[in-house]
Amino acid sequence: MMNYSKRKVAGLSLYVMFLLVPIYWLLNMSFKHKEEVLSGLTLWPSNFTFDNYITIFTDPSWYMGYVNSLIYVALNMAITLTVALPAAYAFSRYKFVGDKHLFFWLLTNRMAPPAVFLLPFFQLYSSVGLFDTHLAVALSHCLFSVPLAVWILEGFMSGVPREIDETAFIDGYSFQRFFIRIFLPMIRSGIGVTAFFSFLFSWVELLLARTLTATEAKPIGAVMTRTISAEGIDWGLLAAAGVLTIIPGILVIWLVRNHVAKGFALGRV
Amino acid sequence: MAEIQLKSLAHSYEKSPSGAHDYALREMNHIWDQGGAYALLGPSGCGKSTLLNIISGLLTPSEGEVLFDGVVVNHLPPQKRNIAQVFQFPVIYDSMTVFDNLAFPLRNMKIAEAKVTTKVHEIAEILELHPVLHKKAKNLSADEKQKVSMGRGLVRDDVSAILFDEPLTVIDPQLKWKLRRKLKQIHEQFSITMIYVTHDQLEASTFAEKIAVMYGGQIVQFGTPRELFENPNHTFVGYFIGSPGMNLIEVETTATGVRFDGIDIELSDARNEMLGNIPSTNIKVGIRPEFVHVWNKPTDGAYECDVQHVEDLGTYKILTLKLGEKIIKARLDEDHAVPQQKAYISFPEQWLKIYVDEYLIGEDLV
Amino acid sequence: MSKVENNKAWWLVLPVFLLVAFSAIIPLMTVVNYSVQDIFDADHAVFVGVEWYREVLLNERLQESLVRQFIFSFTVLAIEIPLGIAVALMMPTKGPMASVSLIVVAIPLLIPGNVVGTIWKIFGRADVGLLGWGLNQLGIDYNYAANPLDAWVTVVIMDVWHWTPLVALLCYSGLRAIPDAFYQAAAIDRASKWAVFRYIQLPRLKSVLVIGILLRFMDSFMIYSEPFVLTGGGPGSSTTFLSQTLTKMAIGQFDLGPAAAFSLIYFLIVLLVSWLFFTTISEMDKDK
Amino acid sequence: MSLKLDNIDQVVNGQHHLTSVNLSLEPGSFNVLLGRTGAGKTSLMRLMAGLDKPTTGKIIMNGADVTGISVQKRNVSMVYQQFINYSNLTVRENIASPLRLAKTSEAEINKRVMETADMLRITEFLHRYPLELSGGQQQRTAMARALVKDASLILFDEPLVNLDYKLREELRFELRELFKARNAIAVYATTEPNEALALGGTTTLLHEGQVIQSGPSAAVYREPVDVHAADLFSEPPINLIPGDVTDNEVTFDESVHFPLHQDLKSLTPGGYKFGIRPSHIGLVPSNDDDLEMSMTVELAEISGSETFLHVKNSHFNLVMQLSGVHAYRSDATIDIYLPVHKLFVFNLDGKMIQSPTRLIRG
Repeated sequence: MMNYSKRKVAGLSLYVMFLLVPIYWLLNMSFKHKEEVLSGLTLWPSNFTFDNYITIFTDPSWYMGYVNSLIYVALNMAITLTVALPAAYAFSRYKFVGDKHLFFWLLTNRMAPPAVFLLPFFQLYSSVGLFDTHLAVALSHCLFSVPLAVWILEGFMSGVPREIDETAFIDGYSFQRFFIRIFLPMIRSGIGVTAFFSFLFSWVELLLARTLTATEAKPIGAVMTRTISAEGIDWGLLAAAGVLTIIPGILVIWLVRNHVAKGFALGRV
Repeated sequence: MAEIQLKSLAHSYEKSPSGAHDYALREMNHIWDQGGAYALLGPSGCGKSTLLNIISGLLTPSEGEVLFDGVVVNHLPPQKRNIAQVFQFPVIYDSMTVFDNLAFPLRNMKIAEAKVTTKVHEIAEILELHPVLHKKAKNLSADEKQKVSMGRGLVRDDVSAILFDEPLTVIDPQLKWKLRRKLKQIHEQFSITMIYVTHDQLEASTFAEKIAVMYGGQIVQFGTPRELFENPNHTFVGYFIGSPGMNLIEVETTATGVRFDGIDIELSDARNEMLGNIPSTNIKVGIRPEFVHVWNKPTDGAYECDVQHVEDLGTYKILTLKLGEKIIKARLDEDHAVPQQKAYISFPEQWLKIYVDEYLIGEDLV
Repeated sequence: MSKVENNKAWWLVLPVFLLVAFSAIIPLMTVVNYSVQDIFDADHAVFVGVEWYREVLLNERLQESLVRQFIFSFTVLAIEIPLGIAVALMMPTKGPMASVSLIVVAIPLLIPGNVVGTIWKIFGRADVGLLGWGLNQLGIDYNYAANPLDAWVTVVIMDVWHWTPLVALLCYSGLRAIPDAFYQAAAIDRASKWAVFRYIQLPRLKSVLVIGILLRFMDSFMIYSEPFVLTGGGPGSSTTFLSQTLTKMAIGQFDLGPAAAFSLIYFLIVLLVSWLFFTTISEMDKDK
Repeated sequence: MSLKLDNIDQVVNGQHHLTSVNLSLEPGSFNVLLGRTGAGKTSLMRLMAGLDKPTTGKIIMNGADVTGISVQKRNVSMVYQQFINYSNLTVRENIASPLRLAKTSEAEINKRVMETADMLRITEFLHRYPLELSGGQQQRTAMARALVKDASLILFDEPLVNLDYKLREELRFELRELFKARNAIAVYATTEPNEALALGGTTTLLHEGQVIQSGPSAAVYREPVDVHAADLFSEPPINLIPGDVTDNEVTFDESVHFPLHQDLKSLTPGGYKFGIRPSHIGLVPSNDDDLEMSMTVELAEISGSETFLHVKNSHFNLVMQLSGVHAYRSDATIDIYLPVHKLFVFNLDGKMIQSPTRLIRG
């Protein structure tokens, strides 16, 4: 029998393979010519090519999909953090009329299926002239990212003793200066994880993003359907497009890697 | 039942320690008798936690041996050592009731449920945990939680030593003395070796029959609370025990005794002779503030000094005096008249200790 | 220390309140409005009471899709939660491998749903996908596009692939937060590996698991892109879940009234299940 | 500068945290607030700092009403029980931060930071971050930040509780020295009578949100106004024994009798509470008329240089404070001697009638 830690390593390796093999396959596919894809199965590209990537990077209707997605995701993260930080501070530090109800109500919004809001959002944003803008998608995603952000940040902020705030005020800090110079750095794990979650849910969501846009702010997810044409699917191109959507995610994980272990406990363990 | 022995034990966290400063524990030999109540006392960073972890088996010493009843246990994990440990912060199984917490070690040993029940009730009785026996452990107060973690050690018949790691840290000040009394009672009732680690002299001296004072990775004295007070074996013990600690003055030897800042202190011939044979120049004399004699007016054999400060602590007063360039503290009883500006002090020779290279010498000569 | 009473704090939560009110209350009111009216055009609408609700509740296609949704959500939870815990237990806590394994495990989380669909669509095909090809080589007749069971299994595996990392990361942080003293005490009490898991690790993971289960329940209940990209909800309607049914109804057929009634019922189900789950968990903590 | 609290009431959620507090603090004075946990010490300090507003009453600084003035404008500093530092700033920046906010010149900041760090002996840690330091060093950092800016009011809320006792002893001593040269008002909250005595200055006793006594520490200690004051300002707590006085005899708890001696002659017959300090009870008689009692030892607590003996008999529990180290087994039987000339006498409402140092004139 293997010892305990060897079994762990073996188990984890199996799981990592389960995670990575499909991604490898996508990568493999993305470096193949159309002909090679159709001619049968090969474990690695026999005729390595960047053509699929070149197609994407030279065609604005392709690469603008990425740009659009990144813009609304960034907007969403910015709006989410801007509004959620002060709100979470209020919830963690003060009692006020209706605080508990408000907090609970915020969380229930996170439970709403995006499909429910599809039509009303479409009408709402059309009526205020925001249809097919990045802002519309970002705002609609806020409905899901803000409640979670407030909740996560509140947990982290409650972990910082209130005496820190008071000491700062006694030292002469104004509220704004204290908040930015002292408080935010102290909860940076929380901010990292909140940003991570905002990115995650906005980046992976397609239903609302597709419905609220037409051409100007069309997300990459919607652009990818272009690979399906009368002659069938261009697998190589589709795979390359897919690979490119994974890269921003890996960058985000890289940025928050030091906060993940602490941050994912969400300040509540 | 265990006698715990340390044989040439030393520990370094470095892979290849290059000198004394790389050791968390310096080489030591020590014996704790079976059934005794002991304390390991020292400031943070003195190595007492390292030593505790080595005894409990959480850490394997890099050099030397730990013996339980003469058997080397260096490589035995905690579960094979028949010990129990109470940690600084209460460690309880949150999701279980108090009863299940106490029963847990017994059930792990596959003991019959009927026996488990009797045993748990017996221990709960002693620890006064009966009223909360069926409550969830997470809902208890800190002192109850500590009792539960102690109880998990006491239920086992095979436990021969209980180790306490600053167990009263999180207990309300008003409840501390009750728990101290409980600990003492338990020690008197069970014949279990108990080792209590703390930085607090009150806790150590109240609990233990003998205290090992640790400093810089070494046990600098092992003695009863009274010995630590009256005969500190090392300057650190003098400083650390007592409030305020011992007055320690660097001196040089003369023909008739010792001298500092132009002030001569005469010593017995025997002591002078002894000092004459010592090559070291690191010589200190020490006297506890309690033993300094204080007069209001010039007295034979007393040194004149300036009164710098009088601290009135109600039941006694602490005088801060300046003798030569040195600060001397003296303790006066409540009824003792307080000298103004000038005080006259003397050092009774029986209470004047001599330290060479920080260690006490020549006690037999007084 | 207790919180200070201060109603000025409302100024701090006001932006959130306005933003969420704008994105939630106004649309929800529209939905409620639609759900009780029959709308012909912009100026003509008739109040129809609970008519749409009755129609939706009696609609067999929706009922089937609801049952399918529940089976799906419970299946993925039943796999993802234990698997996530297991992965968290296996992940190294120290050394350079700790952060490498963290990053690798997190990767699937950040891949858009439709790309996940794409990955598995390619991976599972018999002609160009390693999985489909491999299974067929082994003599298993696997074809997600034609066989409902295969499609169903693929969607489940896809969701497990995509979201188990979330549970694993939550649990990993939870495990890291357990002080060493607990493990030491357990060793002294001679607890078995299983007892350590059952009485130390699991109870301490409770709060993160509650979050994990809630998030996974809500999000699996809203699944849309993955099955849509894989088979478009087919074959037949074997992988058509609530979101897709609703989308089809609202945007595809423009049945505003029934779609609105359906939306509200949908929302209420999520709320109700989450609330039930949460109350049960909180009850468990109390002394009898 | 002087500070005056004028008839302060603080009510939070219907609970009285402070009731009619009147207090006047002199410039350059060191004031100890002594009281149990929950007595209102922290509430009072928060009002002085300007962190909270009193429900009614006025806070007057230098003759000016500052009741509603925000904390930023008050020139106060505060040190808490927890080690509160800005964990994202180095020790140097922590200490410099109040000066930077006051727009002090860089040269002046450097000078003052060095001076203060020197005083608190943390110069070698200036480039480190607070969380890398030991508890004592963290608290020194917090103190340095409070002391660096020349505040006119410095508040210490049990700053030493979380430290080792030797460190506590040292810091207490340093603190007293630091304030000798200052003209600021220092307010120091503690639950420990010995700390109040060691710090000197004046002591204000707080009990359930009310000031029960205030004055020079040693005087308050010797002349407690009532049972609460005596109990608060005694560690271990003062022993209280119910007793009856007749024309010629005192009876303790219906069990011990002794003749009414000269000091107690002026007491009118009736019920009283008698107090005796733990340090006054002895193992050997100090006077011919000492009461001899046979007691059972419950626990001997030893603090290195003294022993607290908890003893009891079937009628009452007593605590004795003995100097030196005395080991006793629990359940040992010993004879103790209670000097009847050192009794405090309280009436049944708890008011002090006489103390050993201040006899009532009959």
